[in-house]
Amino acid sequence: MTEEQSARKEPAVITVKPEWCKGCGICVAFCPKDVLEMEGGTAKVLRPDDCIKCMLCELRCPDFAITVE
Amino acid sequence: MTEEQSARKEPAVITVKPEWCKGCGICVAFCPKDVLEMEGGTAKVLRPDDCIKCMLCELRCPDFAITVE
Amino acid sequence: MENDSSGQIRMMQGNQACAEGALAAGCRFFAGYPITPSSEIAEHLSVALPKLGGKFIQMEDEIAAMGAIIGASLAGMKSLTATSGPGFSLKQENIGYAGMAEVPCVVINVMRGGPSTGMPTLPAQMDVQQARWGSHGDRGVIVLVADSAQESYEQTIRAFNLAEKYMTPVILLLDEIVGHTTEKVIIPERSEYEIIDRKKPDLPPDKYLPYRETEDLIPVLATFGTGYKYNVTGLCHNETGFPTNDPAIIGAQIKRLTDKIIIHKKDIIRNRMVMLEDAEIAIFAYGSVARSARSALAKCREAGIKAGLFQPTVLWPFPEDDIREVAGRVKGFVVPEMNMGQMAREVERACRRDTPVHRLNRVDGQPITPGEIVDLIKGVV
Amino acid sequence: MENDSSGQIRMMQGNQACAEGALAAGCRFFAGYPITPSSEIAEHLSVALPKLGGKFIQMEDEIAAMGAIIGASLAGMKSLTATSGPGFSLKQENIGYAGMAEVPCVVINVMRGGPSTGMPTLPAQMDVQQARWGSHGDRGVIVLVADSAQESYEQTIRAFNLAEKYMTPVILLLDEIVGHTTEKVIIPERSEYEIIDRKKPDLPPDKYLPYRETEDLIPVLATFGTGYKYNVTGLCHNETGFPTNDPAIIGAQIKRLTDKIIIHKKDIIRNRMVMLEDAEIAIFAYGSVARSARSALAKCREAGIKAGLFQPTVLWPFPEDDIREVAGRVKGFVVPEMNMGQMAREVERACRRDTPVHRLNRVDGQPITPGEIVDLIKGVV
Amino acid sequence: MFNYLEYIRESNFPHIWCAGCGDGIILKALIRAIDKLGMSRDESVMVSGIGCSSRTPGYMDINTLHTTHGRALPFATGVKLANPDLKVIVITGDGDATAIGGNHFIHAARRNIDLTVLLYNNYIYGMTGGQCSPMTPVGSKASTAQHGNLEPSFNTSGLAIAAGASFVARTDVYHVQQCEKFISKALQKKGFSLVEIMTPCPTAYGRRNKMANPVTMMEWLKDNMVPVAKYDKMTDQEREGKVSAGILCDIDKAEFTAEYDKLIKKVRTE
Amino acid sequence: MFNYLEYIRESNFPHIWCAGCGDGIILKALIRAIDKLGMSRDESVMVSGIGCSSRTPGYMDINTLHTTHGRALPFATGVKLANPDLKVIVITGDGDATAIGGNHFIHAARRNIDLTVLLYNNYIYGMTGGQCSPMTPVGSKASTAQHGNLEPSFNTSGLAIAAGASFVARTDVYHVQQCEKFISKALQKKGFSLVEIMTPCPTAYGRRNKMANPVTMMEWLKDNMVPVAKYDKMTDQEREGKVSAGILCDIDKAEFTAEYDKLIKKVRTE
Amino acid sequence: MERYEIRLSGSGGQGLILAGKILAEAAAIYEGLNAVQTQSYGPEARGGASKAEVVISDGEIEYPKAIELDLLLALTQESCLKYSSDLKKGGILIIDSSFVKELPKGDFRIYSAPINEIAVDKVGKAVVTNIVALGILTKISKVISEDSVKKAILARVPKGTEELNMKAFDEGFKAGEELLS
Amino acid sequence: MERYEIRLSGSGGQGLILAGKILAEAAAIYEGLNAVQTQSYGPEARGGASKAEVVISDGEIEYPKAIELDLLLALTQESCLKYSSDLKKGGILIIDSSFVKELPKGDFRIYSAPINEIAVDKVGKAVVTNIVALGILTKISKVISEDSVKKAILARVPKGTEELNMKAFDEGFKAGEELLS
Ligand SMILES: Cc1ncc(C[n+]2csc(CCOP(=O)(O)OP(=O)(O)O)c2C)c(N)n1
Ligand SMILES: Cc1ncc(C[n+]2csc(CCOP(=O)(O)OP(=O)(O)O)c2C)c(N)n1
Ligand code: SF4
Ligand code: SF4
Ligand code: SF4
Ligand code: SF4
Ligand code: SF4
Ligand code: SF4
Ligand SMILES: [Mg+2]
Ligand SMILES: [Mg+2]
Repeated sequence: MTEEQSARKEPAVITVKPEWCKGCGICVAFCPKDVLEMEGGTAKVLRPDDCIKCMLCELRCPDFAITVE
Repeated sequence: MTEEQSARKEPAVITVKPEWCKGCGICVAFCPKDVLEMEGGTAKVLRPDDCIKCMLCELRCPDFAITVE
Repeated sequence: MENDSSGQIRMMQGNQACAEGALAAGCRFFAGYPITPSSEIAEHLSVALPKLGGKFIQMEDEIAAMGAIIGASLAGMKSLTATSGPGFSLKQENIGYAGMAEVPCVVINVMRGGPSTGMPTLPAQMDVQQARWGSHGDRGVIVLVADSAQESYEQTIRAFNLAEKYMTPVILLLDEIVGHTTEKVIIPERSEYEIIDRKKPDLPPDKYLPYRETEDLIPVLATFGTGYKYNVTGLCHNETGFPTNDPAIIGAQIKRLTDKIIIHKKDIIRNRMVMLEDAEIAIFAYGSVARSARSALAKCREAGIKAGLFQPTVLWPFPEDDIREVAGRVKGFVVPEMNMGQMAREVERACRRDTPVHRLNRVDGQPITPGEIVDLIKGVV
Repeated sequence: MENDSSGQIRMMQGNQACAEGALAAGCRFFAGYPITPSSEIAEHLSVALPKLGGKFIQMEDEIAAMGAIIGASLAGMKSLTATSGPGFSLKQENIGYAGMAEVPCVVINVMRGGPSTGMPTLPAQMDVQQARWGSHGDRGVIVLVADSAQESYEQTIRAFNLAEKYMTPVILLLDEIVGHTTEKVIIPERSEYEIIDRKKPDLPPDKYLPYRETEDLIPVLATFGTGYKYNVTGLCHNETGFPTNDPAIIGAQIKRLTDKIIIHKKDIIRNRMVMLEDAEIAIFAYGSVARSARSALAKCREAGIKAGLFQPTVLWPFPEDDIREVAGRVKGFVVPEMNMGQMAREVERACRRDTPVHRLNRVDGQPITPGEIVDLIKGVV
Repeated sequence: MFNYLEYIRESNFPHIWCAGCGDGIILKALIRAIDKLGMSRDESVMVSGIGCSSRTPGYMDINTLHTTHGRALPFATGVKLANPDLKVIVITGDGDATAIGGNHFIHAARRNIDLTVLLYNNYIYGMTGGQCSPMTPVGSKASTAQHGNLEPSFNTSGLAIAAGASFVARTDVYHVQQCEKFISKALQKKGFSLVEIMTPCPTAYGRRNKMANPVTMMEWLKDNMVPVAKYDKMTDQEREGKVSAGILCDIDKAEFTAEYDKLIKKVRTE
Repeated sequence: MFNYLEYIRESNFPHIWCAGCGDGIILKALIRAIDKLGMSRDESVMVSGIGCSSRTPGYMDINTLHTTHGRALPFATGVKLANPDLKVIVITGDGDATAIGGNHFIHAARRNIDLTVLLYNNYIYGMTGGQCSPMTPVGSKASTAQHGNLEPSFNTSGLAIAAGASFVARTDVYHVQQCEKFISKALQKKGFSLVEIMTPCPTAYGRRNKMANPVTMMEWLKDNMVPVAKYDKMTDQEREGKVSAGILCDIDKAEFTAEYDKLIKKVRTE
Repeated sequence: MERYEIRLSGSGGQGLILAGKILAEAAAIYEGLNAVQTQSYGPEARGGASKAEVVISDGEIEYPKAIELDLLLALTQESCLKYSSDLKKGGILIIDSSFVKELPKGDFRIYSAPINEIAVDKVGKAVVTNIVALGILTKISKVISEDSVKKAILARVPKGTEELNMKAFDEGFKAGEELLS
Repeated sequence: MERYEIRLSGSGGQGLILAGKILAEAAAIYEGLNAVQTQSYGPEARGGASKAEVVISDGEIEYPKAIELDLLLALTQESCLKYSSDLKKGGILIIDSSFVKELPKGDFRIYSAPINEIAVDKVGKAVVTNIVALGILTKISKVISEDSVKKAILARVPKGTEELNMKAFDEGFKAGEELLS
């Protein structure tokens, strides 16, 4: 199902709220496209263009810290 | 099983302890041979000769009040 | 919902009178767990409540019953539970919760005798200190006591009123004699007694702060489902109801829980003073023992002994100012109790001087007779 | 089993010291339910007990834990449970059972702050009255308190000794500061402390009466499995242990439960009196507050104020005779407590005269500092 | 004639149970089972909670521990764990075991600790005068359900199995030989074993439910207890008002005190 | 992007849960389910006990009631019975629900009262620092089981079914869409509904059990949660260490508050 | 009227608690007096012995339990022997002559009638023994009017049994008259 | 020695509680002094901030918590700002220069070293930051001997890591020497 969503063409806007991100690494580990990476204890968006908007990072972030638009 | 026991020939000695008998009537109601009856609030042994020593009266008396020998 | 039997004379047990009083006070929820000698309160309400559209539930234990009445109270129903010693012990944690979260509700404890299972069917007054101190942590506590079926009816109404007014659990103690004695109750007309209902927030939801410190120190908790979404917790919390560890806020909150009772103690405390004006010896007695004391009083006066009776109908907050005042006038106190002297301690403390306090203690499950009290007084004077 | 670390100096939390003290006292059974700030006692014993052939069990709740230690004690093992406020409330019914059935066991309550869930990680002394009155019904109660890791170790041993000697549950109170502060404990040599074991019946099974009234009022309960078959119950019972409703027997039994503590109070009560001989003002303080009081004392003396310290290490039975004696000599008491004045009430009561009792109460989860005490004393003298 | 006198505390007799109360029948079945197994009473402990049923231990000449309402199992757990050589029998009522004591019941079963539990199910709180219990059938009358009970009841034996018990059986006092047999089997099981025994309470249940006469209650048992094999084959409609009797579960698995002893061995040799 | 801000009490954020704690993932799934169902938050109440999981309600802008440890269900029962129009959601942990709260859990299920229970199962007492819970697997380490846990754990969902629940499902926070779906289904069920949600506690459970890293814990869920249909076909050996996920029970039966309302109607017209 | 203390005693199931309640209601509701009624709840209450106490007065009734009985009704031998020592000097003892064979010693007025027999033979139902006893007691004690007791009975007994109970009361009352005459 | 109060602060996971325990044991067990160690248990303890306090004295230590710090170790900016106000006049503040950029104002002696860097670069493991800090602190505070602290470290650290920890301590001690020189 998540694969189909990749059909959407608008570029993803991925935002990490550093005050809330606790750096658990979950978003990074399970992003199917390796869009994210940990840096200095918080998630960083490194390759936004690869994002397929599967939303899994947002869904699984325990800290309400990452959003994908 | 209880029927077989009737083979025994010695006559039954059935004793009711009146201080303990509370007169519930259970022994009377379920004696297969109608040996017992209620009288003045306690069980009485009326027809000991009919007793087949099935022991059910003794087993079911809640008050440790009736014995069959 | 009006009580349609007002003015009627009825014969009731103290327990039944509690149930009827609760209905008159507007109680529409009861959760309990059966226990002698309080079960008649539950039994009576199990029949009566559904007829008034109210709810009765027998919970799996006393802890659950106490939890359920707190939940029901927050959902807007005046709520009651009733129990006896062992169940009262079990309820203590959640009684403390109701105190901390400031949820009004009434707990009736019909005291039996003895620690543990003790004497389930015999009278005693051994839980009067537990009613004050049974739950961990510090807070103010309101405890009423009744001496007859009539007073059981009236004190139950008062318990609900105080609970709603001060946003707190209120405890009503009966002893087994009061709970199980059937006697005349004159159902008062509705105009003869007050019914206090819970304050409603006077601010819109976005401005509402449930635990805001007000002048009277009493919070205003909205009913769930009325558009006010707030948090209720047993943790120390700030005015929004959310937990905090800020010492200033915590300190103020805990202190307020005591102060909100203390600053209103004049409104809460009620004593019956009988022939105390000229008394040389004061009997301090409550619950069914006060009945014996009243008989004893008459006999003493006949014998020319100037005895008087100080009968608190509110045990906690303890009427210490009033006791101190009396202590200044009498030669001594006599404190008959069906326990080892639990309230006598408080009388001693309140005196703040060397006024002798003579105890009369019965713990054998038998009532204290008027004669015993008279004998003690004669021995003392 | 000997403690092989005697004479050693070790750094321990108060909680750990309790666990080690329990092992030294011969405790071989622990049942508990985790709760902050007491959990380290359980955690420590969960590792240590099986190594000594003892048993640790985490029960489904505090009620069950209390029940389990009573069962284990009757089966012959010295038994302990540990908890904190909310769990202490839940244990009350079964603590009362242990009192009624006279089963020795030890209950440690590491006090947290606030009623209900309150302040789980902050210190307070708000359960000191609950420790006395928390369970329904009347009986004598022994409650110890500790002010340091060293004292936690020693008082745990003493708690077991008193429990076995007087056949009663004994409560040991720590506050969170004591429970969680790591400091030096000098493990005493085995010869330096006494270990009291339960008396064994000196009559054969057919003559044995577990609750026979003896001169010292203390029953002799045989261990299950040793050939004495008797009945244990929480109902009022006669000397065989079987329930009865006979007023004379019940009355004597209930009274004995109080008297067996009271007649031995000299043996039980222990106070630390510091510089009280010439004192004009007496500080009454216990637990971690007593530490601050000792610091304050030094500062007062430096400032020329004749202050002394009355530090009870047994809160109940309350050392009222000793207080009364001191009250006759000083100009006033200062009672700093991390509650709203719970033991100050007892000091007032014990005085039996108008000796002023000045309270210093902190309920914000913060310790009382020596400076605050000094300031209060300065304001008073 | 079986000589019960040797096993009872005769001075406490006659017992306090009402005329026709089934509790005495169970006590006798237990005594016979103990006798036939040759169990040592010095090394056995009977533990009970509070209720009419829980007064059972007081009548037996054995180590007896009458605890607080609902808490027999924790006390028994303490006894057993402290001295696993003791045989521990727990007597409890439907209210004691499944209302206030429900949590201890499922936890003792979960641990599979070696206790033999006799649950006297009389559908009611007898001792306190006839309030509903979690086993009172829907529609039955009770002093707190005078309009008829609304709450579904537990299948307590099923609950015990779901929680982890190793032996579970249901029987009744009319079928008194079966009752003795199941008690005997339970006593022999190493692990948590439960015998749920249907027993009449004419006073507090019968009176309100048209069975005031003890004999009527016994007849109810006679007519409505159905062997489990038969019950399993019945339709829902046929099952209406019937109760299955038989051994419902009998499996072998690790027992708690034995596992604990292994742990002790392990850590002591480490 | 889903706008959670509308549903939360933002001033209480960041929340107190540890990095990688799964509890926040559940909170979000619940918010989405509530949003999609268009539930009125004014007419909904969230009730919880004590534990990390039980801190959930404090973060949501809804009527919230954070009660005492283990007692959420009785409080919720009171709320629901007093006003059956309120939708009542109960948040509880494995310790809260099945240790101290076990009795309320089976009784609420027995009554089949209309409550939706989300049980956060992290195999441990998180809040108090990692002691065993009744759901800690045998052999796992915990601060009170440093030699390895001896006690068998509950099959809690199975217990709820045996007690009388009408909807029971098990899921986990890795399978976050399934989690949301089951919550949504439970919210729509009239009766006692339970969703047991496996959620990582890296701090108190992971650290002691070689899964200190939150990602490792999520991977464990990914690898070991097995759809129930598949699980049912597995051998005991294959099941070792696996946990079944799916809807385990979904039946319709009389709901308690509805029955009570019928009773009121009946007695008022009598 | 001064404090008047009555104890009704016999065995469980004889309906003495109900009789006590009726007596108390007759006094308090229909007679305008004060009345308190107590009973025992202990284990003894379910077994053989049963007792109910009623204290009646026109003043406040402070102490609710009987201290010195003015009247004792004893339907069994056991209860008669157990309780008669609480009877005050000159008090009234009413016994069922079929069951109480051994009379207690003491300074009191004894009235003896076959109460149970009257219920069975004259009224036709043993269950109304308690009401027959009330009839006798009403007549003999004279503390409450016949009329009030009857009203109280009618307010308490199950619908459809009114007539039966009235007959029982009347038979008892008649027996009382005979005893007094 | 008079009462000496130390607070070790930083973020969770930096091992400051352990460092506090070591310090206390060094003082109490190996130095024959008294020492008490406390820490916070509240929700803050699991999140970012972490602190451990040690009070050392040759007399009895009555009040166990720090009132006026003699020494504050701050490994993060947050902890430095939060706690420095508790430092007494002339007290010692040791900071990790890589993380603490904004220096608090006040009358105290500040010692600044790249503590974490030393652990990573010179010892090779970030986990020993706490031990490096102990080395610096020992040298600068001079309240406990080098030897005692080392013994206490060895008694506490996991088997197999002794060498690593000794190296960490030494590197810290050396850094302390440089700061003092
Ligand atoms: C804490 C507590 N709550 C309530 C009671 C009152 N109580 C005593 S026995 C009982 C119920 C007994 O029912 P059950 O277990 O079914 O036993 P039965 O009498 O029917 O054999 C209750 C509610 C009590 N003793 N203690
Ligand atoms: C009566 C009582 N006992 C014990 C505690 C301590 N306590 C708080 S939370 C908790 C366990 C929480 O475990 P769980 O329910 O699994 O929640 P988690 O923190 O794992 O989410 C305990 C034992 C308490 N608060 N109250
Ligand atoms: S939505 Fe998130 S998880 Fe999915 S591809 Fe984009 S960044 Fe990765
Ligand atoms: S999942 Fe959330 S908290 Fe975790 S690293 Fe990513 S953004 Fe941060
Ligand atoms: S043994 Fe008893 S039941 Fe059987 S026949 Fe004889 S008298 Fe009847
Ligand atoms: S069964 Fe026992 S108690 Fe009942 S009538 Fe027969 S002998 Fe008497
Ligand atoms: S009340 Fe019921 S259970 Fe109790 S003794 Fe009587 S018949 Fe048996
Ligand atoms: S301790 Fe465990 S359950 Fe609690 S917040 Fe941390 S990770 Fe979550
Ligand atoms: Mg029952
Ligand atoms: Mg958990």
